[in-house]
Amino acid sequence: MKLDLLAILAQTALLLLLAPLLSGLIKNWKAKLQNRRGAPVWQPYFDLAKFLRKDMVISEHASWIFTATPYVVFLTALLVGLMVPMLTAHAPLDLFGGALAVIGLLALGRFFLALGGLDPASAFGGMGSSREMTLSAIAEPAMMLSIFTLAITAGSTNLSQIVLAGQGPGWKFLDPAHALAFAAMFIVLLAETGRIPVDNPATHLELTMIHEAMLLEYSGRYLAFIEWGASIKQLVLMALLANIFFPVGLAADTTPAAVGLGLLWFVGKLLVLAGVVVVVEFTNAKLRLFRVPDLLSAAFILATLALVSTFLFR
Amino acid sequence: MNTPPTETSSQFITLLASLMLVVQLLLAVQRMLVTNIRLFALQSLLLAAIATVVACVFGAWHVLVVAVLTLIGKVLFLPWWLERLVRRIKIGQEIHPFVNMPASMLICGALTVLSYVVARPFTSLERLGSNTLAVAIALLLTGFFLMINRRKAITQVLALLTMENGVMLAAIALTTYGMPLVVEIGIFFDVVIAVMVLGILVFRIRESFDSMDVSKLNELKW
Amino acid sequence: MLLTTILCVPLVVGLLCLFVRPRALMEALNIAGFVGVLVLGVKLFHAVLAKNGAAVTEWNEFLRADALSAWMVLLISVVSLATSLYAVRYFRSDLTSGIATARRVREFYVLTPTFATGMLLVVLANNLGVMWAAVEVTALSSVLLVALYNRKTSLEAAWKYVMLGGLGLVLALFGTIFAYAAAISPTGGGAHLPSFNWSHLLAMAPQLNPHLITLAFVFVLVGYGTKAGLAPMHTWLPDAHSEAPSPTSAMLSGVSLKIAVYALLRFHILTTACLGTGYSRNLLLGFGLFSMLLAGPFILTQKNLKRMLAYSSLEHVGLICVAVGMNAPLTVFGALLHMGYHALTKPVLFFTAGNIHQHYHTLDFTRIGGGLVRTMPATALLLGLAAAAVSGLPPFGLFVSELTVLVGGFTSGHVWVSVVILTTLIIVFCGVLDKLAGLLLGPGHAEPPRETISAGHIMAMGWPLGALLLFTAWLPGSVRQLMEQASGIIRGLP
Amino acid sequence: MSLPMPATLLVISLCGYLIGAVGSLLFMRRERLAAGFAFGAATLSGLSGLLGALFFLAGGAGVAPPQFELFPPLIPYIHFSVRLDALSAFFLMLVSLLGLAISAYSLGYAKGFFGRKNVGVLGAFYNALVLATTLTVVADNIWLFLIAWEIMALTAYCLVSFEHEIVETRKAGVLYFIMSHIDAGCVILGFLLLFQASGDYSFASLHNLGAEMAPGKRDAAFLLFLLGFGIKAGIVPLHIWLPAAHPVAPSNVSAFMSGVLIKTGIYGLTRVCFDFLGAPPLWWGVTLLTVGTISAVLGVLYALMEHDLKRLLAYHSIENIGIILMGLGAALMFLNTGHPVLATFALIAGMYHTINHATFKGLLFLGAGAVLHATHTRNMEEMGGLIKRMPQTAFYFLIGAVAISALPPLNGFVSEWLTYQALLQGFGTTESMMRLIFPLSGALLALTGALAAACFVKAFGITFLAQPRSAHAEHAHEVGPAMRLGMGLLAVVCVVLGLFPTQFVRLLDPLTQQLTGQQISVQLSAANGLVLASLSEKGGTVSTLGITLMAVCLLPVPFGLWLVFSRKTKVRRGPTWDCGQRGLTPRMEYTATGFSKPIRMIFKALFQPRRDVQREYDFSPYFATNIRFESHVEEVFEQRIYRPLRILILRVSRRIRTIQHGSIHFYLLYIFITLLLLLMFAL
Repeated sequence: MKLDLLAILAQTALLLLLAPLLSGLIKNWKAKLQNRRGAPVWQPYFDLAKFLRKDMVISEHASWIFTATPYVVFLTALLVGLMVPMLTAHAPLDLFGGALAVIGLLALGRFFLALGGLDPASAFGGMGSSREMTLSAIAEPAMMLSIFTLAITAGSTNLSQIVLAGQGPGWKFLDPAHALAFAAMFIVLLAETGRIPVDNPATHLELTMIHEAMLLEYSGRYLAFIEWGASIKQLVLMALLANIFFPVGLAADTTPAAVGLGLLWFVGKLLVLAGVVVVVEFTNAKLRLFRVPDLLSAAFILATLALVSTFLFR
Repeated sequence: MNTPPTETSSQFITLLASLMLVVQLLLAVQRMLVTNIRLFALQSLLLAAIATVVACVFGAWHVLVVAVLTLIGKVLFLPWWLERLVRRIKIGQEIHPFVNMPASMLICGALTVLSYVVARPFTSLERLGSNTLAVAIALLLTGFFLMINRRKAITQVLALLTMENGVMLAAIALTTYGMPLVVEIGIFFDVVIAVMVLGILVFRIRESFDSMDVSKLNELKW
Repeated sequence: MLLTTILCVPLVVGLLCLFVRPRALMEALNIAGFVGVLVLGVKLFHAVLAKNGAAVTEWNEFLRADALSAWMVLLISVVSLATSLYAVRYFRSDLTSGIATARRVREFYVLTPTFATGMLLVVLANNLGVMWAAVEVTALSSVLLVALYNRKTSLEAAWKYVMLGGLGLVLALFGTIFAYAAAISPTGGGAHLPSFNWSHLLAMAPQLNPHLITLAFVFVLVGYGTKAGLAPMHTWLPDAHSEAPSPTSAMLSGVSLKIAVYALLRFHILTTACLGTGYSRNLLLGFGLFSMLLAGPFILTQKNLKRMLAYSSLEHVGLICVAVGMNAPLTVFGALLHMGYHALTKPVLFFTAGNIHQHYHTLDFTRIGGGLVRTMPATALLLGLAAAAVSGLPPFGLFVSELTVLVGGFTSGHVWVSVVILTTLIIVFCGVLDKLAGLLLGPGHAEPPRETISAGHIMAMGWPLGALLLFTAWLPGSVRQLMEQASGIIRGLP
Repeated sequence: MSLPMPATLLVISLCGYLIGAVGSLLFMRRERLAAGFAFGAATLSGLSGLLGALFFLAGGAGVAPPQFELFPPLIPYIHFSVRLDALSAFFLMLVSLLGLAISAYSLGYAKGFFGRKNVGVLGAFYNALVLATTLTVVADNIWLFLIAWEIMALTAYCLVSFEHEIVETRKAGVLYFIMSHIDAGCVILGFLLLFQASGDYSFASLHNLGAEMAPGKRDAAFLLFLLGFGIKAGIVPLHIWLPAAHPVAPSNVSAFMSGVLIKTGIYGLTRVCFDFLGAPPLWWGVTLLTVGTISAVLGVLYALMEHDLKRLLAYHSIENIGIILMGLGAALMFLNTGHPVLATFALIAGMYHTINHATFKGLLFLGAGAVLHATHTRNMEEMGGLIKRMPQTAFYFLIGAVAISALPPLNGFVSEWLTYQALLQGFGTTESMMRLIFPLSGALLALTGALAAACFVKAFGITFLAQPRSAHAEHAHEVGPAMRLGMGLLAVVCVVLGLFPTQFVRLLDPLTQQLTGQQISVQLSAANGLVLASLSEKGGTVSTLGITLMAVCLLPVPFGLWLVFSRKTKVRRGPTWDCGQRGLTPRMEYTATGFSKPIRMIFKALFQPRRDVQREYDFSPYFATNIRFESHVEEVFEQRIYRPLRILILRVSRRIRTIQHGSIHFYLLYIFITLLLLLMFAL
């Protein structure tokens, strides 16, 4: 095997650049739907730039865990991004890990984020960590099951292999297993990216927040890294959803033309998906915290059904 | 010497054995302590008589030794010693069995029947009398029942001794000549010593508990 | 004259103790006597081995020692020696605290050799009647020992012991007479008295009257079974064991029960040889299993240390009977091995119980309240070790013997019996562990102060455990040979 | 007698433990010497054993297992023979590795007992325990195995009860010993069934015996071994001794018990299922897999409810044993369906997780011990802020926490990855309904992993981060060098096992060759050993080392951003935001109980939490002057099975006991009735 240095660099750049845009886009569209003008789609870039230039205040109770967390979150998000096929069917770091590594790395980021929330001795941080870990404990198996459904069909856990298998003859989305798994995965996406109805990314209302509660003590460049990491994670998850369930348009080779076409397809799919997310956010209210597990359990059950149906309809 | 038992002697022995059983039944219903002891003496006397008859009829002279030992030990010495004990501990004229008199009679009857059933396969083996073995087993079982039914320590000892009588009767009945002399003497002395040990204990119990009622000895459990 | 000497040594010691004054002399006499018996026992052991299957006899076969007897003689001598060594400190301490009087102590030193003589006679007598008389001697001497303290409870225990034991002996006598009668009838009632010797009866076993032998075995089973503490005739056992002075408890539990089992075994061999069926075997198996099963609940709910130990003895006697009842080479061998190992373990347990009683003046678990490792470290250590041994934990030999029995049971088709044995062993273990953990461990109270015990006394108490460990790690080939011969005798092999 | 090198090292190790035990007792009066001698000897012995095992395993599959007798036989049929085959060597490696690290740690840890407890006894029992455990895994004879097995239980009991002044400890010890005696009983019965078929006590004669046994007996033997070894391993619902006994033992012993002792159950199961019984029916594998899955999920759920640090870790042992059993169960199922290569793969997953769990659980318990040593409490609610006071311990604990949460790139991730792959591959192996069990187990494994992560966020966060919650935690100090050495050693092993899986898997070749006849380490390695592949590159690959290296390569991105944008920014230390109140107190921090509350709510049906709120108020219930809140979670098995059973047994016993109620007349009556019955029926 050989590591395609160019591909790595390109995809890293893509992740770094596209992720804030996607966040901005979703925010903007949401505002539009709510009859507001909303911030411009470039706003996240400005925010990041500003955070990076700001001085930092670090809690006197915090330890090195607090310091390490932003880097871990940022790097795991990037690493995950390099493992997910985006423009080409072959992800740059495909060989270093497939679906399981993706889930594992995301969990590692979350692990540190939760520790970072606990570190400054604030009750909010603890609350956020507790909720985050609880919800992810249910979301993660659902995600894993829905990926398993695809992995079993493809006979591999490597995402590229899954994509390649999906690109094979036959339009698989009509397969009930796929549909159910997609539904489950979509719910997981909402939960993992902190979207309504699970979490409200726009609020700082103390009692309802989850993700934001963990970040409360972060400022300056650490906040930038974490926010950036979060938006990369959002991009990666959406890419995952878009590419492994709808593996059309991914470039089979690395000729510029194919990659360009892949980029177009990719952006198109992301826009559609972002639209769906915005619509969901717009039409739903945030759930009570103890109702959220019901939603996630529904995802879990959908994923299980997906799995059972691969068994039944094969 | 291998003379077959004569009809008369055999009948005589059967009669004596039956008398022993009757005495046993009397013991079962008798409540007076001293009378009980004397009844036991009478029973032992009957046993000694049987032994004498056997010794005379068959010329088995060492059985006579058994008879003499029984006479000295069980007819004379033990009753005397026990009566002395009763006098010394001063109580126990009345005894209250667990099962009332008619019921005890009934049970003793049933046990006697059982003994006959048990002894039936062995009647052919008996040399003496026709039912001696059955009587012996009946003595054993009714003696056992007496032991269970009586509260006073001394009556329990007496019951044990009547069982012993049953055993001796069985020994004579089954083996004609009794057992080897060493064994007989050994058994005899053991029994005497046993009774004396029992007497010592009874005396100590009387001192410690102010009572001879063994049903009150229920401190130790589980 | 080896057998006679073995019998005479303790008897003479007992008689001498009647007359000597100083206590130290009595102690020394006892110890010396039992050392002598042990030495003679080892000599007998070699003599029997040298006979290569035949028996050592004396007095025209009046005394007879085969491998089984020799094995029992060894057990008796070891336990008696352990007892006499322990008794020194025990009674000195009793005397200083005024619990026992000098007269009582003398009684002990006279009766214990008598007790031992009785037991030795049981195993050495060839004549079944004499054997019976000897069992009676052991019963009577031990009754007086049980009643030694003259407390209310000890009198009660003695009374129950003597009444139930006496009753059992009467029944056993009845059975013995039947066995004798069974021997007479085939000879046609000749003028000559048939020999009442066991070896003689065994030789003519096929001609014995099977009905009478069956009847005899029933009576002997109930009779000697009472003495051996087989359930449901065992009821005297916990009382007597708990109320006797601890040295006596050790003798009772360590060998006396096994002596009764031995007597039972002699009849079992005879019955099997005569009937040629598993009649007596199955009865032994049934009673043994019942004893084992019954011990469990009592141990689980026990409140008194010595009673718990007594029920443990019940269980072990049951195990021995079951093992003999299964009648496979391994099980019988295991049973004999188990007798030996148990005889080395149980006395130590009772010795420690004696120490605890003298220290706390009670054996009630709740009243002692635990913490023995603090207040009496040496005793607690020995108790813990011995309890581990008696529960069948390695590295102690009872694990080996129990597992041998189980293996034998499995390979001889008694799978379910083995499962029941194992289950009861586990239940008993749970009970013992629960009680002893409460007794030994814990913070303990400030009162009473720590025990003072010299190293010599610890040795005197604990040496059987050392012997147990030694013989677990290394079982001399000659001992194994002896046990194999004995197991051959029990299984009726020529 | 000339022995090959591994055997010599093994003998040295065994003798070393023995010398350590004896010496420790001899020097009992001088505790410093005793501790140094005992644990020093154990450390060296552990090293020797580890080297021996490694030498043997590194020799590859072709090396004949060395075999020798420890003592002459006791009775001709009782041999004490030892054989170091690959399976034994693997577990010897595990025992010795943990023995080495824990003994080194104990050199420091024992100081905590000086002047308080008898360290000589601790050292002696500890050495005896390690010795017995070592013997258990290398025994080649039923007798030696059972003897070592029982001695292991006995010594472990003594160690659990070491601090017996506390009631809880005594109770836990008794419970442990009772359970392990039941387990010994089951194991004995199982071996008796095997012996019945083989007629020989040596393990060699038991090899592949299952084919010759009647199916009923074979199944009975399997169930008995499952019960017996299952109790030792702590599978649900036989686990109840584990969360009771592990916390109360001295921490080095807890580490050994959780790391090694329960693995002997796994050793037994592996030995029996793969070596002795052979050719398993499908339901064996299904049973193991199901039991494993249930243990994993329930273990971690109960762990989440704990705020006692060591109990929490103990429950995680149950979880991890479950994960190991999932691998073994899958392997059995593959053997049945005729996929030896896949079976080997699943077996490797199980074995890998076995050693991983040993290392990280050992590490975590040592860390917990260090915390206990420093704060004198096991209650997490009284800890906090320790990362500043004991930085090294915190770091090691964090490594353990990351590893046990199966997060990349540490070893827990690798073995769980292997397990996932095995489960996923299993889907295609059979057409029966049973194949559904694989992905479902996989999903539950995912649930387990996620919950474990939540639990260790709690464990690490509440223990080490934020402000100290009590004076104990406030005044804690870093532990001594010996203890840090022990933890550091295991932490390094965790990292190495995580980063170099393909190299480690090669050591397992002799083992798999022995048990399934396959060697697949080559198929598991891709890209010159950089990448771990699931049998082929197409099936799925992962490279922890690659991920780590890549992460290092990506580091310039954030640092570059820092350099470009934030060179001039300043970092200020300030108080945590307190909503404008007057400072935060530790009482305002999130507690361990609070942290897991959402999970308690979600799994309410399982936990059935009892809460008890008492309010005191003056005039209106809305203005309470005093509120007392209590909440309990009780284990459902304890509550529904064990306690009723115990009560039932005691009640029946009391009922039976009444037959001996003191009246001599009744006693006589019993004999009378016995006699009559015998006369009537037995004649």
